[in-house]
Amino acid sequence: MSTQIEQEQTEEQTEADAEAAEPAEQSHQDRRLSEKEARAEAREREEQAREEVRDADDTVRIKVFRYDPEVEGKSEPRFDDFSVPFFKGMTVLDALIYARDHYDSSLTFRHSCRQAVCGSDALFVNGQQRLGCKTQMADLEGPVRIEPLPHQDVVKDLVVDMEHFYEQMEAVEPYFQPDELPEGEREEQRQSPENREKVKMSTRCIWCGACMSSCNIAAGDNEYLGPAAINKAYRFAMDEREGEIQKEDRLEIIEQEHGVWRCQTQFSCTEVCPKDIPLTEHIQELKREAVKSNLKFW
Amino acid sequence: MAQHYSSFERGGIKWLFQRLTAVFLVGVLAFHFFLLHFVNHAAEITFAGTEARMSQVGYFATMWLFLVTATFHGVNGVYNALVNQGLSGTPKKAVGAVLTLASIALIVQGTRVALAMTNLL
Amino acid sequence: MSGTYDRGAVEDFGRWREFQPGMWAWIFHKFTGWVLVGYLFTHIAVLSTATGGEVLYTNTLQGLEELLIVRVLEVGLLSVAVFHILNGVRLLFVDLGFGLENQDKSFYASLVVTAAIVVASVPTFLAGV
Amino acid sequence: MHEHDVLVVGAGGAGLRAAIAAHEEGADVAMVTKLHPVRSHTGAAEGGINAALHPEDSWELHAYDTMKGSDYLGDAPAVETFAQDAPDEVIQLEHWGMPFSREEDGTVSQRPFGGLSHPRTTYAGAETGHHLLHTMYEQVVKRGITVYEEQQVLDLAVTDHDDVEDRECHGVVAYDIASGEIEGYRATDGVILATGGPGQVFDHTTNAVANTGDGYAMAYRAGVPLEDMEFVQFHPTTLPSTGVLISEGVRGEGGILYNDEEERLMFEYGYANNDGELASRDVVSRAELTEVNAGRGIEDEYVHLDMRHLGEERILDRLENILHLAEDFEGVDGLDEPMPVKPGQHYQMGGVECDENGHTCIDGLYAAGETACVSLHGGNRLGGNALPELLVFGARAGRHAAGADMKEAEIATGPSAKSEAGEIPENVEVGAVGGSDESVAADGAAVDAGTVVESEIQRQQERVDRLLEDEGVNHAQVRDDIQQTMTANVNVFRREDNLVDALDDIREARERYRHVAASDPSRTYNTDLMHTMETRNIIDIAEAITVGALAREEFRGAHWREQYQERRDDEWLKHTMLAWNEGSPELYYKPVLLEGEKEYEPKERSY
Ligand SMILES: Cc1cc2nc3c(=O)[nH]c(=O)nc-3n(C[C@H](O)[C@H](O)[C@H](O)COP(=O)(O)OP(=O)(O)OC[C@H]3O[C@@H](n4cnc5c(N)ncnc54)[C@H](O)[C@@H]3O)c2cc1C
Ligand code: HEM
Ligand code: SF4
Ligand code: F3S
Ligand code: FES
Repeated sequence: MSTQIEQEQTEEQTEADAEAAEPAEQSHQDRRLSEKEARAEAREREEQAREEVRDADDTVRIKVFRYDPEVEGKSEPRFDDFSVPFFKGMTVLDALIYARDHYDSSLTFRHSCRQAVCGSDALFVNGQQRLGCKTQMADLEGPVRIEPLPHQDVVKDLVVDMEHFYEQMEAVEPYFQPDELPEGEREEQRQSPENREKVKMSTRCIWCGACMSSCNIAAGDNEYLGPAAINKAYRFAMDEREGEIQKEDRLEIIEQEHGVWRCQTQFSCTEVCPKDIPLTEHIQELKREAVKSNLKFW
Repeated sequence: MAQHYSSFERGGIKWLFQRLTAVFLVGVLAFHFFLLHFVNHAAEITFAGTEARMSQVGYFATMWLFLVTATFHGVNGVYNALVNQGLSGTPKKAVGAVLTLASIALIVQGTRVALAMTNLL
Repeated sequence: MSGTYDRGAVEDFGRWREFQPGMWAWIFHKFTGWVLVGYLFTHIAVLSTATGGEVLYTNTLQGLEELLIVRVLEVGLLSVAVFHILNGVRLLFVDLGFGLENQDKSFYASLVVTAAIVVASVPTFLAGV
Repeated sequence: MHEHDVLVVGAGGAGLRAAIAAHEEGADVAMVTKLHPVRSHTGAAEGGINAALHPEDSWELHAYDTMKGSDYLGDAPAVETFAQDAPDEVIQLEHWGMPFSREEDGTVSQRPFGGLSHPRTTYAGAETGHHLLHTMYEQVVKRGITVYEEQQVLDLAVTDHDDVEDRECHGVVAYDIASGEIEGYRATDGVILATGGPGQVFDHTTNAVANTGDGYAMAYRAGVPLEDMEFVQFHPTTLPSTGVLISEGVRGEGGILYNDEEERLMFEYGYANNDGELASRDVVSRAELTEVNAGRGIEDEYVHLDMRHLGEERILDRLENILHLAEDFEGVDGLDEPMPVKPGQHYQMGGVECDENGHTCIDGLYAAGETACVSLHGGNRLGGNALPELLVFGARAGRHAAGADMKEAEIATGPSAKSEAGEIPENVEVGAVGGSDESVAADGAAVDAGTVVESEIQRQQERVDRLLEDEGVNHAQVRDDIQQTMTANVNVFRREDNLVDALDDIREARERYRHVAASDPSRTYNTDLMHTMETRNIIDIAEAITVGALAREEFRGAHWREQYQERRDDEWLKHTMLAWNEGSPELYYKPVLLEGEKEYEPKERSY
């Protein structure tokens, strides 16, 4: 079932290797035992998986992108197929975990919270950027193609390099900088419920990078801040607690050459955002704000 | 990301003009098409008709503005499209210069053609 | 640095892009915009060759208009212009923040209306070749 | 080797707060974290942050509620410090831009929460933790604090003095996930462990996959005792298929629990006649399981949580994300039908023993957040008390590590605080088996700080090389076995024979773990290897929890024992302590401090 690269060696070879590189604490005997146990166990797991697939009322197939520059046999990108027993409520992430734990433990992907808050598992599933943990298998047409996010350097399998995305996020001074703070001890800054409502959606971003990956412009222009970073700027620019002076500074940042003007209102960012943030709307509003503030200085 | 703070090019005004010219163009282009293809069937256009129209100051001014705005709108659009595709540095400057020159040439030539069509000179 | 950011060896590995309405609209708008500038330049150029006098002007234009190919191209130009106008108006609304939720529908509407207008004007354009 | 004044391990709420505090004291701080900071599980917290902000409210009331909630197993100095500092911390957060939900007049909203005598839970929609995490990460970015992300800390570099209290912590050793290199980090002033909860010890949990309790295990093996580990909170409202949590906020706003006969179970069967659904979590969890065991559960598994009567507008306003959670993870529309819920592992009250300043008994080693046990939550944590804990004790640990002038701690730590010896029953076997990688602390008599770190790097390098090169058992099965046995035997209801069974299973898992190896040979982003190393920690923690559960012969807080259906204050007003003791764990007790500025007389905990 597993299409993992062939690792099996002949008995003799393994033993010879074992002898050559025997670690001090472990006796030869021990080692042979554990290797034997390992092989038996691996067989058992696959057998179990096969049985589960056989017994399941329903199974799903996933085609997963594989690539590891470091491992021979995986350095050429390819797709692997896995059959996974289906249960109601199964997500793409569940299917990946099953494949990893039963067929091929080298299958690599980021994940943590399983509840769409950590933003680790944005993937390219059946041609669209989605969070693995938030996408029901039942909603997809099989076999489900799972690939790493496009337009980012692939590190291994489904893991991409997020560094560029983080840089863009941090380029917009993504931190609160109020013009002034209240004097009194333990006194909060006031914010109207309406204003909180206004920034609410923009504060929901989980830094998953799906939007950036879906944007054609970001793909063509490395320096484009991208929808997530602009949305971050929106979150602060529209927060009435920061004050007018700071807002001008923020508008200058997003107005720079690779800022809001780059956006061509393609809406794909908005379509894919798992947190339903109206990204295009926020970008457009910032464009208008920027124009307004420029006209003010005329 | 120092580069983000240093290279300020206020794209805002050009962006605004792109939209303002678009608004203007909606009207004029529709008018133009309608007049020259539906009201006056294109095949029947003659110099006399053109001259008659062009000699009205209002019409002439509109057409000339049409030329200028369309040039700005079109050329600026092309420039933006190229920049969006990642054009930068020297090539970008070069393209900018070429496009500006082309626009000027177009407007100058267009003006001359337009004037030739009038009986004003 | 982002400017020289390298997207790595497998950037384009078998990954097709699934376009969404907004992307198609962008592509079409771009394409039609370019055709229109192209036409603007040609248009002025053609008119320039015809500034030599009344007869030349009329002959040039009428001569061109007699060619079927020119008529067909004109229909093409019309469709391109109409789409660009309609989608342009759609974009203007998007810029003003109106109807963002229906951006996909308005794009489809632009397409349909363009098609309708073009079909309706074909007789006028091709008449009398 | 990287070198900084203060190293913070973990970048969840506690880690971030600690780093900011240390930075404000002028220290050169760096964070070393397994996940990028914004991926930390603090982001999953929904409900809110407790702090006595209202003029009619007071820290004393908050302290009293917390102590009562803890079932009198909290230490008064911790509880009081907490209640006093929490309001400042919340206002601080507000000043950092946290988007709290607001009242009409623009002030921060507060809502009622289980076990609180006053509505003092501040919140930001139903995504409080997300906003707290992001707001603080933003401040870290603002201050330019160094963050080493995707670095899995494998162990601490601690000297190997015989007496644990003589030991010093000089840094940590981490596995660079992206490159596969082993990296040494040296801390001149202190290491703060803030690695979050150990939810992965159980198979039905609200915790993230990364919450493998690494910090507990590392500190434990370095010699710091684990305190009150048997106190595990099970949240009464988690979705049955994934463990995703439905916030207490739903019940706070008026959500109702029904059994399959559509009876309002909290009242019908007298589980909590005063507070009903808002009773403490352990009470509600037991009520649900009792219903299910009595055959009144739905599909013999769960009960229903209904919020439809609150009306669409209120739900959309305050509980919108609950709707998404129920829809995305359970396929249920909360506006239309009741949501299925059942108890799931949620929070670890016990943890790495430390004092009010986060300091452990090892010099230079601190703990903060869920990993730590200052003994604030005692036998049971109140909802909304963990997030302020991250802030209050995170900040204190950060300041103390950076050398700020602070009041001496009142809570005693380390083996010297022992008041009474405990005994691990003879019919169970615990602790290290065989050689493999069980050794603790640095080898030899290395006392020079650099050498301590170096030798730890060496050890970890060998371990990683072996796991990569050898062929061996896949860790996933071992982990799975632990999770199954913990959920089956060390759950909400605890019986002696089950606990012994669990320890037997854990023993077996330990044996098998000796033969594990990673089958992915790659040095790049090898999650197989990472998880294999985490499983080791899971085993240690599972054992500590179960030993504690077996030792504590009473029913207190979240800890329920079939044979002992009462809280036994005369004998059990003490903390269960478990020290690794070089592989042969030692159980002992230390007294609870019920006297601080105020005195807390144990009362019956009735809701
Ligand atoms: C679903 C849910 C809802 C909750 N709701 C509330 C609530 O409403 N109110 C409340 O007060 N409390 C709530 N809690 C509890 C509270 O959120 C947690 O106790 C708290 O967030 C833990 O924070 P932390 O900083 O200790 O750990 P985490 O946020 O879990 O952070 C752990 C950090 O440690 C790092 N790490 C882990 N292992 C290693 C390693 N080996 N090496 C390096 N780094 C490592 C991780 O990368 C991460 O950055 C909730 C908890 C859950 C699970
Ligand atoms: C008649 C009404 C017109 C309207 C409403 C209109 C509207 C627009 C708008 C809004 C844009 C900006 C798109 C963006 O930046 O997101 C645009 C781009 C453009 N327009 Fe027009 N336009 C009109 C006429 C014309 C004409 C007559 C020409 C030709 C001269 C033209 C050529 C272009 C070009 C080349 C672009 C750039 C396309 C690209 O992005 O590549 N437009 N138009
Ligand atoms: S804006 Fe949406 S898609 Fe983009 S990073 Fe944030 S959550 Fe992800
Ligand atoms: S996809 Fe890109 S072009 Fe704009 S609307 Fe979104 S950023
Ligand atoms: S696993 Fe956290 S967002 Fe999917």
